[in-house]
Amino acid sequence: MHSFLRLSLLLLGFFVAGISYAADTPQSNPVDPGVDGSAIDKAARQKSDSGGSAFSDWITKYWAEGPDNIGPAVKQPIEFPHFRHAGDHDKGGMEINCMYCHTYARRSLVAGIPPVQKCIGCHQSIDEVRNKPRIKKLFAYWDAKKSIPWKKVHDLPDFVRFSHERHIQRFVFQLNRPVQEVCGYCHGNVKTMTVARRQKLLSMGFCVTCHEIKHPVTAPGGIPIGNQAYWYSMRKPVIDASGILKAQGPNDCSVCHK
Amino acid sequence: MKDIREDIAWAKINTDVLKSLENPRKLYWVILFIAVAVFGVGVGCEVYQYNMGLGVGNFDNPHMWGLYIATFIFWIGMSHSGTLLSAILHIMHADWRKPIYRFAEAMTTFSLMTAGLFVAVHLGRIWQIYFALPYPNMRQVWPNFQSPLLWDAMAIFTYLSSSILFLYVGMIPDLAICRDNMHSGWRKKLYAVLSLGWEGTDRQWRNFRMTYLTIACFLIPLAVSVHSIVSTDFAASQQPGWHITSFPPYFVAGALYSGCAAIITLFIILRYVFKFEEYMTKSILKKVARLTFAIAMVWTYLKWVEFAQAWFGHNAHDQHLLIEKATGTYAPFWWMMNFCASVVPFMLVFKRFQTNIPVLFAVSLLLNLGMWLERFMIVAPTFADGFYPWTWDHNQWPSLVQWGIVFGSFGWFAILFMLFCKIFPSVSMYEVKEMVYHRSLETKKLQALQAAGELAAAGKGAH
Amino acid sequence: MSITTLFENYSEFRHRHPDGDVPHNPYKWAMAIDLDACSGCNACAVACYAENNLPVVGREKFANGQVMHWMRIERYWDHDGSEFPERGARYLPMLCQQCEAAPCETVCPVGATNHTPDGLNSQIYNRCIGSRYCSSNCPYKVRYFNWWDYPSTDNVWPAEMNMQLNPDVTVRGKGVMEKCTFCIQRIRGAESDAKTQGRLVRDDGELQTACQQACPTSAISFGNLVDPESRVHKQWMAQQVELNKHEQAKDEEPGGSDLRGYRVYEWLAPYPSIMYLERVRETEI
Amino acid sequence: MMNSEFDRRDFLKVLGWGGTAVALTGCGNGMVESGKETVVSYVETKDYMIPSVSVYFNSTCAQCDAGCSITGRIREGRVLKLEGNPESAINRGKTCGLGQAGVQNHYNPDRVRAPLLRTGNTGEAITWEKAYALIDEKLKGVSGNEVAFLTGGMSGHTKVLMGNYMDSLGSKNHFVYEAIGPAVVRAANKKSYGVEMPRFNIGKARVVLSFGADFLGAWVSPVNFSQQYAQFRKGSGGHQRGVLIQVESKMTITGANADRWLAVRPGTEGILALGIINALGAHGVSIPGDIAAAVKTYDKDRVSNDTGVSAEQIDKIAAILKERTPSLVLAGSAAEGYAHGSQNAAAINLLNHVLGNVGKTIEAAAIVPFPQMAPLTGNTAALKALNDGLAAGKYKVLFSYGSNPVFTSPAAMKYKDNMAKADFKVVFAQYLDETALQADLVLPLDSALEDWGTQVPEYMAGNAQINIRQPLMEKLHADTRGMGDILLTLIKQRRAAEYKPFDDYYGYLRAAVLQNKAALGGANQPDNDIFWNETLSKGIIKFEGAKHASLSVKSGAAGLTLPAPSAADAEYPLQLIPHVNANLRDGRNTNQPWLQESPDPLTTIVWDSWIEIHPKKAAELGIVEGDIVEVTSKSGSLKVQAYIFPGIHPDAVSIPLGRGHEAMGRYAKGYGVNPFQILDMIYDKETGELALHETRVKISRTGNRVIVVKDEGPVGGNQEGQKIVPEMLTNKVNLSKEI
Repeated sequence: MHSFLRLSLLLLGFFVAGISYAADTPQSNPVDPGVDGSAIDKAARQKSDSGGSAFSDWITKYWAEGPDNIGPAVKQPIEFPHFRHAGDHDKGGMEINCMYCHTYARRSLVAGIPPVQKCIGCHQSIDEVRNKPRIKKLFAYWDAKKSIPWKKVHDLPDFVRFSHERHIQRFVFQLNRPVQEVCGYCHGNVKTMTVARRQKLLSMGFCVTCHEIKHPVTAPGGIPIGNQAYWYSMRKPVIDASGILKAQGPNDCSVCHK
Repeated sequence: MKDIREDIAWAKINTDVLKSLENPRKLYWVILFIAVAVFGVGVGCEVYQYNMGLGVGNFDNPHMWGLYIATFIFWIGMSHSGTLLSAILHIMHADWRKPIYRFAEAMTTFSLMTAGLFVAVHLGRIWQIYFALPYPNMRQVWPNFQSPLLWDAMAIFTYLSSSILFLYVGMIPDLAICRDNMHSGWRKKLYAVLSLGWEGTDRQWRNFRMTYLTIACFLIPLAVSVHSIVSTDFAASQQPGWHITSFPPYFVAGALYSGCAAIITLFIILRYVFKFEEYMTKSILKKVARLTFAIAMVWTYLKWVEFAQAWFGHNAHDQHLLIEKATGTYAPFWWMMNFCASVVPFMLVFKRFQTNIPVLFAVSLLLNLGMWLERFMIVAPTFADGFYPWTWDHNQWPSLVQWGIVFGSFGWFAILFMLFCKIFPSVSMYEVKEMVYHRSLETKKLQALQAAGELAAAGKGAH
Repeated sequence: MSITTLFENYSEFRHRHPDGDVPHNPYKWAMAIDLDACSGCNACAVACYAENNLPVVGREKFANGQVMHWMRIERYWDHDGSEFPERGARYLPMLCQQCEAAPCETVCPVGATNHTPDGLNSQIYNRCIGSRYCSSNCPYKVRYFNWWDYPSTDNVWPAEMNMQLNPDVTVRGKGVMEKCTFCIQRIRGAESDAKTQGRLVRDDGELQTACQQACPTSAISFGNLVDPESRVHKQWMAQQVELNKHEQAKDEEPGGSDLRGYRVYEWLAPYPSIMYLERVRETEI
Repeated sequence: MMNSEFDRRDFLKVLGWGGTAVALTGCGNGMVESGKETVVSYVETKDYMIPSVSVYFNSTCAQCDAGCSITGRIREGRVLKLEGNPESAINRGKTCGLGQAGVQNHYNPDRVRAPLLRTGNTGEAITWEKAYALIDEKLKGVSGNEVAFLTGGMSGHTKVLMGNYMDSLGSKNHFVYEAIGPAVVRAANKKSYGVEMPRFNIGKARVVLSFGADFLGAWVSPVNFSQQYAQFRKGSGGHQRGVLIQVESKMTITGANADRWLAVRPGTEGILALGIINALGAHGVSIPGDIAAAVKTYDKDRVSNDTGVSAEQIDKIAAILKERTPSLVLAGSAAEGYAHGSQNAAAINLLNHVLGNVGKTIEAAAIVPFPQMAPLTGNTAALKALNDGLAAGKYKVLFSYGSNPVFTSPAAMKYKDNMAKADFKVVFAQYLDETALQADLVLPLDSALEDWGTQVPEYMAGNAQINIRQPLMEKLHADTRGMGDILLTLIKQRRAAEYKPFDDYYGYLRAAVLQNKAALGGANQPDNDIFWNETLSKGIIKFEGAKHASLSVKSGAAGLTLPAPSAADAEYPLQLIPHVNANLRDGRNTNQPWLQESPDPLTTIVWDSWIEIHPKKAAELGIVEGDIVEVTSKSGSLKVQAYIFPGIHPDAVSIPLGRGHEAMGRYAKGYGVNPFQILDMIYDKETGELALHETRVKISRTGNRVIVVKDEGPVGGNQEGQKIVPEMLTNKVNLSKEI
């Protein structure tokens, strides 16, 4: 009896300690972006992508979505091949900029699904794939003037108001990061996928971890990036060794919840 | 009058107490059924409230809190008496507590469990109650450590778990007795598991005493802190009538007070139902009654301190609220509270009432009523006549749903207590035996001393 | 927030109100309401219903005091014993004062109401568990609780009426507290646009609260208190009302000040962000 | 903004139904989901259509007739909110509560959704073709004189079409009816100033003396006046703050904002005005001889005795009027609502002449250079004429649009019964209101937010302007039509050839605007499409430097006879003042829940009617707040809760108009009482307008008592000695120096 008690107490202690550690560890999140793209340390990115420790990762991810760390496969009306459109040339892709189709991302809260018109715009002049089944389906929608009932893959709860615009504006236009990398912070490596699947947790902790990192607000020499030498976060910015002013991302609750 | 007869045989103690665990009479089932029905009313109201929203309780702006918080404090308060009897008096070596502390401690646990329900019932979104607990989570957000309510929740959980532990640990030797006196059935198995292999060896007794004392020492500051924290729910706010420095001791005194009153009530009931006249003697009752009176006076003093603070604080809002309490919509309740909780206890001054069971029973019920009103009078008037005159509102009364849940909580408490009395010995057998033994030793000592004294007297002064 | 951050920065996180070390930068949203201009017409309150998805509770619930108007127009009389109110009524639009040291913030057990870096007292609906402690401790009683589940209540938003709901504002279900947010959806929208364009929010009507925009007498002005060019800043300066003082120097002057600016319950030291300008009455008539 | 007209209409089509998803409650325990919800994407789209980004279109508010320009915020095809259009001289970017609630008129769940033909006591939904055919059929063999068309106030192209339709019918029976319009004041103004509605320059005045003109509440153009009021309070040109004196028997919101509110005995406003002229003379203001003669008998003591305003107070008013110029004297609804209302108004207008305000603070309004579009203002005399005709059985076919006479006429008039005498009654209505319920055919109308139109405001605040009304979103219900479209179709039944070029009212409107392009400011714009789109985009057609009407500066006191205050009436001792609430007006907006729940500014009562009684009178009658009292006039009685209200003359009681509907949907039906029903049929002697304030009543307790549903707490607006709304009593403060 006593030993049983002792054992369970010990196990409970381990469990609590493990969870505390897990929750305290930054979950898989993008690396602190440097001032420009060249400053990225790939090794650092890899490490950060894999999260803190395997154990904490497992615990947090298990909590979020069960044993699988990727979101469920979503059945779409047309199996859209992202890898073909956005993938690398050497792998048969066309390296189309994400924002060519998801055109609202830079100026709206939502990235948006392109109108059928846009698909047709290109595909009406690509005769070689005109008779493939998926393209036929696409034209069927177009001819019927119906919108394609795409399913949401990244569906945040209604009380979360994530802004694509701000993230694209900051990372793509103000920090000159590659588009696919920026989108990939949250969407993973879409250029290798057919139908997109959710890659990241997208839990609040996932967002918060990144917003707690001190991001540069000035370039070396004190020039404000994008004219923004101010900060929105709870904590004061700090000047690091290289003279760069760094501040947290906006991280009060009402940034997303209103 | 003696606290207990010294010549009770240990075997008789066992049989008397174990008799209370025998199959109950029909009346028991009837009462239990009533308790379940009463609890059912509360559950029904809560389900309704859960589905419809708190509006069914007839809350409004500004009446944000109502009976739930008042009754919550009432139950929390009631829980303090068990700790008083079992832990404080234990450390103070007041051995008359021994026959009655067990049910008091059970009362502590169960009233805490009832109070805990009110924390949940009171919430607008009961299904999100875990947000109030600090635990690592996917959202990486924490509760607000500045909020008294958060500490409230934590203190109650700590107090509840410690109380259960204390009750259980103190019961282990008795459970072993039960185990040894049962021959078959689920009870036997239950006692066997719960008594943790108690054999009454010296080592076990030594560890036991040490453990028990440690928990008792731990529990006392905890009890004080729990009600102090509950009081900071009010005292740490800015509102007139709440923002009062003396609230923590006032609340603790009030808690002990209402707890003692409740002990008298249950004492009388148990003594009558289980025929425990030999253990729960009138002498002990007298001591409890005197204790109650003393605490009542402490409480009354602190209440006057509260009034004086409001009155002489030169804060117009506080003064206005005090006048409003005494003359406004709540005046009947306020005066009744003052009468029940400050005037009625003077009945306990009279020696003949201290042992008069019907009178004590009535007095204890009145005291409890007074203490419940006192909590209501802390909560409600501040909402009705707070700072902002535009929102003053004297027309809002709790709806039947609120009353139903309050009512149901008594059913819940009764169910728990009745089940406890039939499953666990409500009088501590081993401690009564100790008491009898110690008393008889003392008597012998006394007799010896008397004999010596007589001798000495006969010998014209030994000193 | 990770545990580490929690322990390291807790005091910083819950900063009281702006002081030397943690100033508001670059925004501190504040308001000034001119009671001499305010006619008490209720346009602001209706505009608030339209902008912020406020439920219309209906007669019975209004009678029960469960109305959800974030902005209420209070009408006071002089009560001087004369037969008629010869100087009219006094109107006061009362809304959340967005206190800098808000009594509601400290008591919320889950931190659902807290302070933002731009000086707002934010209310996070999805975090709220409905303990109603915030409202209990609010001296102005400007917090409103969802006693009922209005989205599913008859005739609150029946079909078609629900098409009017503002998609930028969460529709609150039962059991959560709500209050005036200074139209935070507009604030965040304007801040975001300004950030994208590499500038600060301008004081030219780019950002208006719904009440301010509607007010027919322009009695309400709203803006960035730390921007010396903003109208609100100039008004506060001219009235000598300082944000983080609970006793203004001008009130200490012998004979009283002839400046009109004051804040309700300033002495309680919640440091409200709304300055009212006293109503004036002519003595020659 | 918009590129072509096609874009514009296409936009509405695509988005109209695409984005009906509404914000859901965001209070659940949400998790990130995948593959559960569908994303609505467009098939084709225009550049300006971005999900989650709002677009704004200008239009004109139709909640009252003031003609404020609005800007609608549209997202995902739904109009969400209305704001004022800053370009309009009338409202300059501001709105009132009524205007804000315009969206609730549009989204109201109780709108009529299909043409309804009466079969017995129910309405059967029929098609529009059938409805039109039916009208055509019923009009066959009916002479023009037997057709009557009742409308509310009208202007712009709808009015033009309306006139043409009446011509095509050969009928002259177009009755324009407004239940609470300032018809008597219009007539008095016409006499005194030469125009019905001059421009009132409150902002420039240093003293405003208003006789019951609730210009901050419901009078004429309240949003414009409110802005001017703010300017007036600030003081301009180095002057100190303007002084507002309000004279009325029941305090309005304007009275609540006055520096001095004077509770005058009901009906004696004109006497007080003459008394003030007299006092001005005594203060040395030169008064034309005939006026001086007319006011000679109105000495202070007599006036004070008649009106209940102290002689000292009259002196003070005269002194301040003399000292601070220019001033402005307004005659409002409280003054005009008596049998001698015209006289009252004339006497009050005389004050402006004496003070020399005409031409200074009373200016001629600009005129839109298209007289055929000028507003037709309504009055109650028109309804009386129609009612008499109906009673005599003169009309076989009755059209009714834009008013609700069954609700807004006194029960004693028996309009409902008389209406039944017409063989075929067509009501154009957005809701099944009391009048629509009496119809044989109900034709559902578009809301103002989905309809096309033009409007010429009656009160022109700045330069002349024509307001454009255009749809802010796709039609909510497929089977509603705009009034313009209906009229066009009806005209086509008569004059098909003439109107053939116009497919619909939109086409008509566009053609009409483009036809007069040069006159409408498009002389330099060769492209019709661009001009049209620019016009729509602005929402207003302005006429810079349009000509103004001319004011007559001279006025005499000829024919001015004011009756002595009515003697005490033992049987009906109290004057009933049916007051106009800024939000509910004559009851057409009562079904908008925001307005129902918006507390009355004076009493803070919501969702119900009440009767205001002075505390003194209430004590006399033993009435306390919440008592249900029976109010009886010669013409009827009703039961209503009492509210003890200090801002009313003890000899008067007041019930708000607009509530007490027996129909009109869930938000209007069954709330409160309708005081129109108990009004006596007493008319203004000169204009024949219904004298709204002339009814006398008695009240008695019924013994029942309720809790009054109001926002105010039990202390009734007492500050309890706290500094919540302090007041600065001074005549020195100069607010124009403030920022």
